[in-house]
Amino acid sequence: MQTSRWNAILIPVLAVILGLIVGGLLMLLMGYNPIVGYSSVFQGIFGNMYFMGETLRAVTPLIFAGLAVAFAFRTGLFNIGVEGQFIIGQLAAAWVGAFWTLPTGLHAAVAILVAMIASGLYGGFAGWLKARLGVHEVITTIMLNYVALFAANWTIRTYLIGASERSKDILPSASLQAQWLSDLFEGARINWGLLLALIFALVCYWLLMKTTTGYELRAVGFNPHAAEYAGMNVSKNIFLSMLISGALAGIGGATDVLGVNGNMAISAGFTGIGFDGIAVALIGNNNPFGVIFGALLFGGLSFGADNMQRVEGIPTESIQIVISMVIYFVAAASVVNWLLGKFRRRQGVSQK
Amino acid sequence: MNFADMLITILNGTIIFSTPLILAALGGVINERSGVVNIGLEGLMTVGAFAAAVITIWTGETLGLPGWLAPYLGIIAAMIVGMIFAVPHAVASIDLKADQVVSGVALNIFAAGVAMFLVKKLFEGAGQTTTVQNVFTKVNIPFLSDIPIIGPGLLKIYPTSYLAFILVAVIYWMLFKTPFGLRLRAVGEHPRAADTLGVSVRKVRYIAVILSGGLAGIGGGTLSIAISSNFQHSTVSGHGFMALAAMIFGKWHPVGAMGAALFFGLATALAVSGQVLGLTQYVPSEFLNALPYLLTILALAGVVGRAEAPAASGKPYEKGSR
Amino acid sequence: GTSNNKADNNTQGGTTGGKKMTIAMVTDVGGIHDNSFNQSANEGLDRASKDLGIEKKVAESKRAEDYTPNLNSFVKGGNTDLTWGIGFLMADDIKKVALANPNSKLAIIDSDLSGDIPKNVEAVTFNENEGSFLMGVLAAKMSKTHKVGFVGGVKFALIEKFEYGFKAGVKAVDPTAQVTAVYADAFDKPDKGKLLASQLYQQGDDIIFHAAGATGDGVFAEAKERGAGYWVIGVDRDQYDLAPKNTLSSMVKRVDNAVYDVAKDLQAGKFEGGTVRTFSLKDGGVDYAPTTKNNTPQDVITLMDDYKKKIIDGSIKVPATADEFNNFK
Amino acid sequence: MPAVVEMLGITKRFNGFTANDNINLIVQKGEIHALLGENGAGKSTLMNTLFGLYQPDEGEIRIRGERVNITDPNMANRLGIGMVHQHFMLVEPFTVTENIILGMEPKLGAKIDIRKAERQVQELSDRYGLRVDPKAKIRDISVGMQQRVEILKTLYRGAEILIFDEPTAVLTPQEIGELMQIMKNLVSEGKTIIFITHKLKEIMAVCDTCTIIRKGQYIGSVAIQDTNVDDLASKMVGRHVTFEVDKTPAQPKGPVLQVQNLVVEGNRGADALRGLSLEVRAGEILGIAGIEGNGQSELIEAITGLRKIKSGSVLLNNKPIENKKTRQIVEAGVGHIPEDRHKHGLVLDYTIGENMVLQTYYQSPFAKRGVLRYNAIYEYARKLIKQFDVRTPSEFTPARALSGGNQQKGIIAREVDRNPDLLIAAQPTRGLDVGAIEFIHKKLVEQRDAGKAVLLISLELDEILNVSDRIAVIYEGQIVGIVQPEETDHDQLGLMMAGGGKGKGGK
Ligand SMILES: Nc1ncnc2c1ncn2[C@@H]1O[C@H](COP(=O)(O)OP(=O)(O)OP(=O)(O)O)[C@@H](O)[C@H]1O
Ligand SMILES: Nc1ncnc2c1ncn2[C@@H]1O[C@H](COP(=O)(O)OP(=O)(O)OP(=O)(O)O)[C@@H](O)[C@H]1O
Ligand SMILES: [Mg+2]
Ligand SMILES: [Mg+2]
Repeated sequence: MQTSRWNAILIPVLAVILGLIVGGLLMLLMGYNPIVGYSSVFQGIFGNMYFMGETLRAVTPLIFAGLAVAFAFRTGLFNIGVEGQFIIGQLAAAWVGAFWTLPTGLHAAVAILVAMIASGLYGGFAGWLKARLGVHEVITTIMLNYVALFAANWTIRTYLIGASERSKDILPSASLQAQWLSDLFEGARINWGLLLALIFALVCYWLLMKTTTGYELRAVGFNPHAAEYAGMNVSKNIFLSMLISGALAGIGGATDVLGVNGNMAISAGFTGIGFDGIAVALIGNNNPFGVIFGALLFGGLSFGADNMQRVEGIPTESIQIVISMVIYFVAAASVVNWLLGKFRRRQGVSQK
Repeated sequence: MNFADMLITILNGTIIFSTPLILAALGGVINERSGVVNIGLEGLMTVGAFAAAVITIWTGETLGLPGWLAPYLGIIAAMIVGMIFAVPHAVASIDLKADQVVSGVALNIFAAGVAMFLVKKLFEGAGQTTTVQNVFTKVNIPFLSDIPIIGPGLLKIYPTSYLAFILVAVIYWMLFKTPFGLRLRAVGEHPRAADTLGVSVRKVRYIAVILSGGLAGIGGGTLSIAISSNFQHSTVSGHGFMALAAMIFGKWHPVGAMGAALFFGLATALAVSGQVLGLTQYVPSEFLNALPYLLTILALAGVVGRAEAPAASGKPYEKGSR
Repeated sequence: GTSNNKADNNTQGGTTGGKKMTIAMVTDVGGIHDNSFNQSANEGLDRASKDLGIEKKVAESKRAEDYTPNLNSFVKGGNTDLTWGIGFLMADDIKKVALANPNSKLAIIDSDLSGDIPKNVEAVTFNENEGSFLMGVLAAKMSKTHKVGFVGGVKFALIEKFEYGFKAGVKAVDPTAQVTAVYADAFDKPDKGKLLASQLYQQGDDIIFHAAGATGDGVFAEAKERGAGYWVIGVDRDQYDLAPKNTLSSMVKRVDNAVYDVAKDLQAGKFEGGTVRTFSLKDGGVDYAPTTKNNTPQDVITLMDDYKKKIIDGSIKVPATADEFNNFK
Repeated sequence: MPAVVEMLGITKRFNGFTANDNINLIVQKGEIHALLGENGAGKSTLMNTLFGLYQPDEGEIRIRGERVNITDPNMANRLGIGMVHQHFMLVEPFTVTENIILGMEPKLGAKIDIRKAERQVQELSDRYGLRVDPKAKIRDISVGMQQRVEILKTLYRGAEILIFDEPTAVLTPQEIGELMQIMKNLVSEGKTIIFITHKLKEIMAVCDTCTIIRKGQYIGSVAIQDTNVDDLASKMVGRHVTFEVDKTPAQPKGPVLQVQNLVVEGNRGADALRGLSLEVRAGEILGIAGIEGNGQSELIEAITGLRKIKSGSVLLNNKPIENKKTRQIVEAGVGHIPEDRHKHGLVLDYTIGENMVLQTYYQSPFAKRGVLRYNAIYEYARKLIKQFDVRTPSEFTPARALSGGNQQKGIIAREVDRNPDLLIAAQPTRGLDVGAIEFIHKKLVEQRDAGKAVLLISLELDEILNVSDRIAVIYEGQIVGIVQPEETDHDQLGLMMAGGGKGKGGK
C-alpha cells in the first residue's frame, strides 16, 4: 500500500526527470547548451514574483482544460472538443461580463455560471449525439471545435464588438482580478480563476469518487453493459459526462476572459488550450490532482520557455521538444518502473 | 460561371481537399485495425510535409535533378520520414505498454518542434521553406480526361490524388485479401487469439504503425508540395485530426475512410463556391466556413449510424495476461 | 504629461551616455517567421542593429495571453529602450503595460489604440487601403475578363482596408468590372486558399489580390498550376518569388522601414510618444513592389503612378471601410 | 513406448503466488486424460504452460519422450500440441474459415486462397464430424459451433495432442453429447486428449485416466475404471460433496411474477418471444429448460426492463412492470444473476466492495443526499464476503482479480441479500466447480424457503431437475409445457426442448 502510493508520485517525477535529460541531450544535439537553456526556463518561471504570477495565470486555464478531458476520460469518453467548449465559455462570459449589469462579485459569478451552462450544453450536445444516435464523440467534438471558432468570431463581430477586433471590455463588476493579488505578484494577471481551478479540481475529485453520480459515471465508463443491467441510465450518463466536461472547459474560458483579458478577441485560430488539456490530463493520469500537476508542468515549461528565447535566443521549438519528451516518458511510465525495479533489486541484493 | 464549369471546380476542389485526408486516414485505418490508436497522425503529417518540401527543393533546385522527378523523391522522403517518426510511437505503445493516446500527443508536439526547428536551421532562420518550384502538376489520362465534366473534374488531377485512390485499393486488398491483412485485423480484434496461433502480435503491430507513419507522411507531403508549395508551421493545421475523424466516419474501412474524406472535401468545396457565388451577401462567411463541419455531424447523425472500433484498439497487449 | 517627460529624460541619459541601445519586439501569434508583418518588423530591427548598432531582443507569443508577460519581461527589467508590439491584437496589452510602466517606451504596429494613446507609446499604422487602391487600378487595367477576385484571411477591419481599397481602385478604372471578395476565415489554410482561388479563376476572374497570410500561398499555388494568364497580387512583402510567371505585383507594406525609422529617431532622441505615425504612399510605407514591372506594361505602371500622385496630394481619398466604399465617388 | 506428454515437477509462480506447485502430469498416447481441480486450482495455468503461453519456473516437459522447451504457441504447434482455450480465442467479426486458417493461410500468389481454405475446412469438418459453416461469421453462430471451430483450429494445424480446457461449460446437453462423440472419434484416429471439466459425469463417460490437482498441488492420478464420481469429488475438494440438492417440498403461495402473451423482438428483428406466458409463485423455484437461443435471454431482458416489450403484460406482485425502467423494476423487487458475469454482472475495475452495491449505491445507508458513504459500503461488503464465503484478499480488491467462482459468489451475495421478491438466476453455476455449485444451489433453495420466487434459467438439465420445483420448457419463444421434476427425466425434457414434446400447454 505504502509503496504503491509512493510510486504514484515517484514515477511521474522520475518520468519528468528522464524526459528533461533526454530533452537536454536533444538540445545539445541541436547545438544549444541545455544547462543554460534550463536555467533560463527556470528563471522564466521562478525568476521573480511577476513570472511566478504569470506562470500560475498560464496554468489556470490548463487546469480547467485538463479537468475537462480527464473527467470525460474517466467515464470512457474522449473529449477532443475542449477547445471549442473553452471558446463557447469565453464567448458567454464576454457577453455577460460586458452587457449585463449586476453587482460586483455576483456579476462574475453569473458570468461564470452562464459560461458553464453554455459550454456544458455545447459539450452535452456531443454527448447527446453519442447516446442517442451513436455518433462517435471524437468526430463530433473535432467538428464542433471549428463550429465554435467560427460562431464566436461571427458573434463578436456582429453583437459584441468593442475596440480593435475584440468584444467590448467586461465591466469591472465582472472581473476576477484582485488588485492585492496582482500587486503581490508585481502586477501579474494571476486572478481568482486559479483558486476556482483548484476548487474545481477538488469538486471533480469529490464528484467522481465520493458521490453517487460519480459512481454511476465511472461505472458506465468502465462497463456500460453492467451499468445498464444494474439499472443505470447509460445514455443519461454519457450526456451528463459530456455536459460536465464541457462545463469545466467553459469555466476555464470564462476565467480567461474575466480574469485575464477582460474581453474576447476575434481569433484567426484555436487557442490550443483545449488540445494541451489532453496532454495535461494524461500527464496527470486523469486524476483531478494529477491534472494540477500536469498543468503546472506543462504550463510552467511552456511559459518558462519564452524566457529562454528572450534571454538566450534559443528557439522555443527546443522546449517544445523537451515537453514532448516529458510527456512521452510519462506515457511510458513502465520504463521508469522497469528502471526502478532494477534499481530496487540491486539495492535489495547489496543489502543482503 | 456555367454549371459545367462549376461542377468541374467543385469536383476538383473536392479531390484537392480530400487527398491528404484520404492518405492519412488510410494510415489511421491500418494503425487502429492493428489495435494501436494513433492520434499522432497530425505530427506524422507534419514531418511528412516538411520532408517532402525539403527534399523536393534539395533534389530539384540544389542537386538539379529533373523537375518532374523531384516531387516524387519528395513524396518518397515524406513516406520514409513518416515511418521513422512512427517508430517511437510504436515502441511506446507496443513494447512500453504506454498509454497510446499520450504517446500520440507527445508525437504531435515532438514532430511540430523538430520540423520547425529544422526549417529554421536549414533556411537560415526563416519560418518557412523557400517556395517549392518543382511541384506536381495535374496529369491527364489520355482520352478519359476529354470526357466532359468528369474528365477535367475527376480525371485531370494530381499524381498524388491518383496515388491516394490507388492506395485505397491496395490497402483494401492488403487488409482483406492477404494473409498479412488477416493477421493484422486479428491482432486488432483479439490479439490473444492471434498469439495462440503463432502470429506475432508485436511484429504485426510494429509493421502496422510504421506503415501508418508512411501513409500519414505521404499525406503531409501532398499538402506541402501539391497544395501550398512550401512548408511552415501551419501547413498541417488540424488535418491529422480531420483524418482521424474520416477514419472513424469511414468505420475503420479504407473505402469508408476515402468516402468520408471525399464527403468532407465536397462539403468544403461547396461552401467555398457558396462564397464565390456571392452567398455571403445573405449569410456570413463564417457560416459557410463552418458548414462542412456541421454537414459532417449531420451526415453522421442522419445516415451512417453506429460503428465499432476494432475491439482491442488502444489496449497494449501483454503476453500471459488475461 | 509628467510621465512622458521622465521617459524622455531617461532615454536622453541612456543614449548620450554612449550605452548601446536595446530594442525589443514581441510578435503576435504568427511568430517571427510569418512571412508577413512580424517577419518584416524583424528585418527592420536587423537592419537597425546592423546600421545603427542597436541590440535586438525578440519574444514570440504562442497565444494572446503571452503578449503581456512578453512585453513586461522587457519593460519591467528596464534595460530595453523601446519595446515593440507587433500587430493590432496587442493594442490592449500595450496600453495596459504602458500605463503601468510610465518610464518605459513602447510602440505598436497596425493600431492607433482607438485614438487614446498613452504618452509613452508611439502608434504606427499604415494606409493599406491606399496601396490596395493601386492594386485595384492595376487589376482593373490588366483584367481581360473584367472580373477580379479578392481573398481575405479573417474579416478584421484591417483586412477590410485591403478589400475596400482594392475595390475602390477597380471601380475608379473600370466601374463595370466585377470584384468578388471571399474570406477563408483563417490565415493558415493554404488548401482553402487554393480552393477559393480555383473557384474564382474558374468563374472567370483572371486576377486575384490576397491579404490572407499563409492562406494566400494556396492562391499562388493555384495560379502557378494554371499557368499563363492567371495572375496573383501578393501582399505585405514582395511575393514575386512565389510564382514569378504569375505574380503581377505585391502591395508591399514596409513595416521594416517603420521599425527602422522609429529606431533611428529614438537614437536621435526623438520619440513621438502619444501620437500615431501613419505610413502611407507618400512616404513609401505602402507601395507597389519593384518587381511589378516584370509582368506589367509600362503604361499601366504610369497610370498607377498617376493615381498614386492623386492619392498623395489628397485629391482622391481612398475608402477603408464598407461604408466609406459605398460613398466612394 | 514413452508417454506422449510428461510434465514433471512443474512449478509456475505469478508475482510470488504459486499457481502450480511441483505438478506431474503423464499422458499416454491415445487416451483421454481428465485434469480435475477446483476453480483456481491451476489447471489452465498448467495447460497454458504446456501450450507455450507461459514458461514454467521449475520442472521439465517431455513430449514423446524428448525433453522440450516450449517457448511459444508456434513451438507447441510444431510439436503437434493444440489447445482449445477456456475462454474462446475466436475473432468475432471473422468467418469460421478465417479463424481456422489464421497464421497458416493457404496462398494463391500473394493472396489468401480462400476457396481452397474453405474446402480444407469443409473436408476436416466432414472427416471428424465437426459440423461448421465455413463461411459464417463467428458472431452469428452458436456457442456449440464456435467450440467446434476451436477444435478445427487445432486439427487444421495437425495437432496430435489436444488440450480441451473446459469446453463443455458453455455447451447445451445435446452439444455436449456431440462433443463426447467427437472426442471418441479423435482418439480412435490416434490422437491424445487432455480434457478439463468440472462435470464429473463427463469424466466418467469418456476419460481413461484422471489427474487431480488441488490449490496448485498434485494430488494424484487415477484410472477411471477404478473410481467413481464421489471419490473424484472428494479427492478434488478435500471433503465429501453432496450432489443431491437437499430440499423439502415447495410450499408455493400466491403468484409473484405473471407473464402473459409476451411478444418481444430479438436481436435480428424477428420475434424472439411469441406470446409467452408463465407464472412464478412465492416459495417456489421455476426452472426454465430449453435449448440455447429459444428466447431465454430475451425473456430475462424483457422482465428486467432491458428490452422493449411489443405486447403482452408482465405483473410483479400484481402490478404491471412491462416497459418500466430497469431501475424501477429492480426497486420493485427483482434480483438478477446475469448469465454473463463479466459483461453484465460486474464492473471488473471496481473493487469487490463497490460491486456489492451496484444497484443500491444511492440508497441509505450507502449514500446520503447523493454522497457515498464508503464506510457503510465496505462494512456491508465485509459482511457479505463473510456470509457468502467470497474468497478475496480484501473488500478493496478489484473484482477483476477474483476467480470466476468467487466473482459469481459475489454477485449471488449481492442479489440474494437485497432480498428481492423475484430472483432471476441465469446459468448461475456455469464454469464452477462442484463445491461452488453446491453452495449456490443451497442459496437458491434458501431463498425459496424464505418465501421468495426464484426463476432459474439453465442449460444444465441436471441442475434444472435437481433444483426446480416446477419445470417450464421453452421452445421458439413459447412455453411448450410445464412438468414436475419428479415426474420427468432427461429424455422427456430433451424431446420437449426440441419442440416435439407434450405438456400441459401454456401455463
Ligand atoms: N495471469 C495471472 N496472473 C496472476 N495470477 C494468475 C494468473 N493466471 C493464473 N493465476 C493464478 O493461478 C491460479 C490458478 O489459475 P488457473 O486459471 O490455472 O485455475 P483453473 O484451475 O484453470 O481454474 P478454473 O477451473 O476456474 O478454470 C489462480 O488462482 C491465480 O491466482
Ligand atoms: N489480472 C489479474 N491479476 C491477478 N490475478 C488474476 C488476474 N486475472 C485473473 N487472475 C487470477 O486468475 C484466477 C483464475 O481466473 P479465471 O478468470 O480463469 O477464473 P476462473 O475461475 O477460471 O473463472 P471462469 O469460471 O470465469 O473461467 C483467479 O483466481 C484470479 O486470482
Ligand atoms: Mg481454467
Ligand atoms: Mg476458469
